Amino acid sequence: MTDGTAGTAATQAPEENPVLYVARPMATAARQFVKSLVRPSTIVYPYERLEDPRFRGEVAVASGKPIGVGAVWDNYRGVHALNIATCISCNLCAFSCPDLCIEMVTVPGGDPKHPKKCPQIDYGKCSYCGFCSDACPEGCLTMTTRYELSTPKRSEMVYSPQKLNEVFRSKLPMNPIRLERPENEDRILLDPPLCIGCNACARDCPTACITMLDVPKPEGKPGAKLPKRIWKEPVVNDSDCVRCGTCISVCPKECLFWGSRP
Amino acid sequence: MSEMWINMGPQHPMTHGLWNLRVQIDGELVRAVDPEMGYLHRGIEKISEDRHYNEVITLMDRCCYVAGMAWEHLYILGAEAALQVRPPERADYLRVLCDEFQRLGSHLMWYAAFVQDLGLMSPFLYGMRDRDLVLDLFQSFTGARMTYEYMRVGGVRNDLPPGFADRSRKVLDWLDDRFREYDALCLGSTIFRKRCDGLGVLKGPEAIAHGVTGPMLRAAGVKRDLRKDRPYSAYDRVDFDVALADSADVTGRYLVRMEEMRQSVRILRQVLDWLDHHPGPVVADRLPRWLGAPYAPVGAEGYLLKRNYPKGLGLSAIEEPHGEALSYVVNDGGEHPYRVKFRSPVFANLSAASTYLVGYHVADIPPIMGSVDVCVGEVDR
Amino acid sequence: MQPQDLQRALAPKLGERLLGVEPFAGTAGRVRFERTAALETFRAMRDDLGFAHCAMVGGIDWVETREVLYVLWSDGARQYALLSTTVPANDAHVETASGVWPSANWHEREAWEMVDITFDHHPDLRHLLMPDGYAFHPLLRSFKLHEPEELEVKVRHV
Amino acid sequence: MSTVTLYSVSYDLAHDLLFLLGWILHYGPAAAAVENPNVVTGLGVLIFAAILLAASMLNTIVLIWYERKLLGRFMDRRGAMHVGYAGLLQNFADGLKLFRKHTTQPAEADHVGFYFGPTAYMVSSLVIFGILPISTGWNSGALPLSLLLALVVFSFAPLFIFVSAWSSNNKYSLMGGLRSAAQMIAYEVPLLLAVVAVVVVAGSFSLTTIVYEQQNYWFWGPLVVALVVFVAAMLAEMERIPFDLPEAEAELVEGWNTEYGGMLFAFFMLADYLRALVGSILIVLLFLGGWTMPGWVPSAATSFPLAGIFWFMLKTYLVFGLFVWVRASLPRVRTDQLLRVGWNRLIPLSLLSVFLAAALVSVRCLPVFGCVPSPGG
Repeated sequence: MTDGTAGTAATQAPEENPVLYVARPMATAARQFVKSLVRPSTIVYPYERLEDPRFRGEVAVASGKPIGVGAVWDNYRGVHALNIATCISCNLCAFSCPDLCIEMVTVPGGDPKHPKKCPQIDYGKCSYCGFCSDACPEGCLTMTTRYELSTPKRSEMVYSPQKLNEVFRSKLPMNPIRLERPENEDRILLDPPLCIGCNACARDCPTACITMLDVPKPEGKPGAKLPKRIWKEPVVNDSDCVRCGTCISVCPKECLFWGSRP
Repeated sequence: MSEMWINMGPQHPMTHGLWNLRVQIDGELVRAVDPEMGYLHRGIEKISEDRHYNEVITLMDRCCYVAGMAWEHLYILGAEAALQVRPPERADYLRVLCDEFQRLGSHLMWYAAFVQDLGLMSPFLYGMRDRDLVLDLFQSFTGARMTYEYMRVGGVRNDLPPGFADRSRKVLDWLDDRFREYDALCLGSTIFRKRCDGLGVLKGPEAIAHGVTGPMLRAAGVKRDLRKDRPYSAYDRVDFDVALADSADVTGRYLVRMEEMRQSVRILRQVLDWLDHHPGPVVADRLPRWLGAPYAPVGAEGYLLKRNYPKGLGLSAIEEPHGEALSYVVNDGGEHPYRVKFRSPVFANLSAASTYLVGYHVADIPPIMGSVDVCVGEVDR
Repeated sequence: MQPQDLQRALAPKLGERLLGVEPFAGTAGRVRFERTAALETFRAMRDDLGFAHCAMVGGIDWVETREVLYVLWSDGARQYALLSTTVPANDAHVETASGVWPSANWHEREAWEMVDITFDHHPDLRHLLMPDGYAFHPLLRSFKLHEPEELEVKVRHV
Repeated sequence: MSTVTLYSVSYDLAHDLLFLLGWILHYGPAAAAVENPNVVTGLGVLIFAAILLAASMLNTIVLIWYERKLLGRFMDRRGAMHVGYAGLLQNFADGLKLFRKHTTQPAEADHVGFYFGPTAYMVSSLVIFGILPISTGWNSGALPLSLLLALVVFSFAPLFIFVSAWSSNNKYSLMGGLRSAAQMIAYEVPLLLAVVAVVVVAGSFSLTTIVYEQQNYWFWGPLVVALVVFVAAMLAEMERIPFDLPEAEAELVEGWNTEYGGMLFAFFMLADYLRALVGSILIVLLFLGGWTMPGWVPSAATSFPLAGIFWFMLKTYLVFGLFVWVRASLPRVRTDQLLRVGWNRLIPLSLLSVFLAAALVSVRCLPVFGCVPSPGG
């Protein structure tokens, strides 16, 4: 079956040694025993933690194991931290959640007509994939190094925005990775014949990047015959747009859509 | 004692997972076996149909709990083939890095479980201890120890953190030393050799007919390694050898896996050197919007937009730590894959169980199944 | 190996029942055949073309029809080849490949229970992943994961 | 010469207690009854047994701790470390937990056998401690045939294991029980033959005599073949790796104690370690000089109070440490290999050791230590 031996590493078991018999494994185990008499490789978890500063550089224990060799804890995907102050309620985290564990709930501080909504995370469902913090356009939802969330109650697994905000204030190391946006991202496009100029998109846009501009009075639209109607159409400022799609979902006439046209 | 059936599983130390091996025994001899799967069936293929292309990645990590990164790679290659996306070169190398670290992690886990099956106690801890270093490294650049969610359609999530290469090299040096220790503990022990030589023999032609792949096949002397035969990502640009053994038994599989770990270390050194000198983007810059992150889910007050994405069927095959893994992703132009199907190497290796278990002792079942390296997560999916 | 090679080797044996060989990225080609010619195709692929390893048998549910997809590997050519045959949904059965490749056994069991394609003369067509007596075929498109609010999807092409 | 022995201490204690009771009872007929010499002897024996029980159980539990700590270091970890200093009380806590647990019995298990097996196993293992002499004052070993008696009681175990395995209505248990029976029967023979070599040289079946015979030289030197056979057979009798087939957890889950939980499981666990302790003690008694020390050891090291017990336990724990070392580094053998080693290798070797011993005695020469008059000759 083997065609040629190029690029192959044929392995062969060594001959059994009738003299040493079991001496080699016993000697190996004894060597390990002597090495770990000073300090075994175990990190005694509740008392020592891998994220302790002492493990940030490598601690070579007597057995030689480079403990802490991978401990860059800034990247860790643990409990989320939410900065409520900078949250723009764009829904992107909830949209991007594969497990549907994020729910947008009202927090105090918004104006009564358009209440401010921030993510509430159910850690009973969360898979810590980090898609939400990747999607967050403002960087207000990040992940921290906190990983201990055991609780006796299921209801305590649901972290309200305020609780997530407390995590933010606790100044844990946070995941610094912010994904760059792709260059030719799709944009919000308008189908002008369908637009009725209702202002819903501009009203609900979380970044206020939609402005309603006056356009000449079109023909053949409902209400076109009314004398005092001022016709407006939305114009999206692409550099501010975070591509959350809120405008598309609130548009009553389905005249906004994703597109890649310049 | 006449012949009787015993159930090895679903809760049994031999299974290393959740499955049931029904064994017909005559005294201590195995007469027939019948593996029963499905205890861990989570319907990953079905759930994938309801998920966004990138969101399937979260399932892939849970597909095989010892080789999550390899399965991410497998799926991503299939999805990229279906969607016609090319990752940048640095992402290719990063994927090879992930794959090979995952192979190290998986084989170390295999080593730990395998020696435990033989009753060796200390090496089990040694294997787990050394695997932990690999997990440490994974955690330092993906942010998680087992559920990485690192690869994306069109690249990988993020670049390596500073200092990663040095730390990895330290771990690789450490592992190089450990492999000698492993060999002393296993091959140097006469009891080990007496237990494993000539055990679970599965010769080449029979192995091919039964679809057995991976280290089991290479231990039978068949040189088939998709990394060489059908190079994906950057495997055509790194130098390594295919580990082979000709004894086709448990010792042969041990030797092949050990040699594969050494080759992985060799590949990793090359990849780390390359990555040091070739900075660059890690995600394809011309990604379609729907692969980014957000979209309006079903059930939300929104409209799904059906678009004319390139339709097609993407086939991908990688050499997973356990063997040949295949997947196809059918893309019908929607936001979700139309159909995702995975071929798990362990699935096929287990389906051939009667060829290498019958005729041996009951006490031989754990080492033989240990040498198969069962990961039930990917069998049941 | 090229698609033409497959065509040349298979056409004399299958004749009309070979529906075509199309190129497929990363493989030797994708062979479409009539299901009545299944066994001849399998034998020809294994014996004449050297595809000794049947890597996967999978089913795709295209609602009206179902497609059975075989992925084969040849150690000589170091290439994959795809075989696919389409069967109508109301009469979904095809000859088993497990007589030619024993490795197809479990894959066909899975395809049967997941996508409801019956494999004739299969030695052991039992449930594999689902419990015995499970009445549904989960990977059919008609099997919904969650039935709720069937949102009307507004289709719009750009 | 009146030496203070463990039994004399217990007897004096019983005597004092009962005479105190008699004094309280004020010399009536009741007082006469409690001061009856038979009652005093009976209570003395009871106290003696209680001390033995406490000592053996304490030692067993410390032995488990010792193994856990040793294994921990062999495996590059720490072992028990939370309860008590360095986890010393961990096993007491475990025992307490097991004591509190409900014992479940599988459906259709044989009730009598299910409970009789572990209990008898435990009791038979404890009985041996009444026979073994630990030091000079521990005159429980004064029986002329104490070695024989100890080995007889030691070899009861397979029966009880088999009873408990069969009665627990589990295929794994049954296989474990069968393996256990086959293994113990196979290894009983070389074990006894190795002992015969010692008996031939020492000329006595009394453990105390055997130890005293080793005052000049320990038997491990001249009888090294017998020692090797004895250690190997003892490993099998104790069911420890590499010969722990009856409870091979990889294939038989836990073998014959699969179905046991709670206190019955604790019985098995304790009895296993009791037997391990007995095995180590026997090796020390038969080959390593018991509580005696070689002549070159300064007398200060052997003359402090309880020095005999101290050296004896030190040797015992070192021997057990050897077993732990073996456990940490070797895999398990297979049933057929085990039996082949037992019948084909160990029995010839043990016969050889008997012949060697006989030759040594008959030429009255112990080559290792030069020619000295053979004891018992």
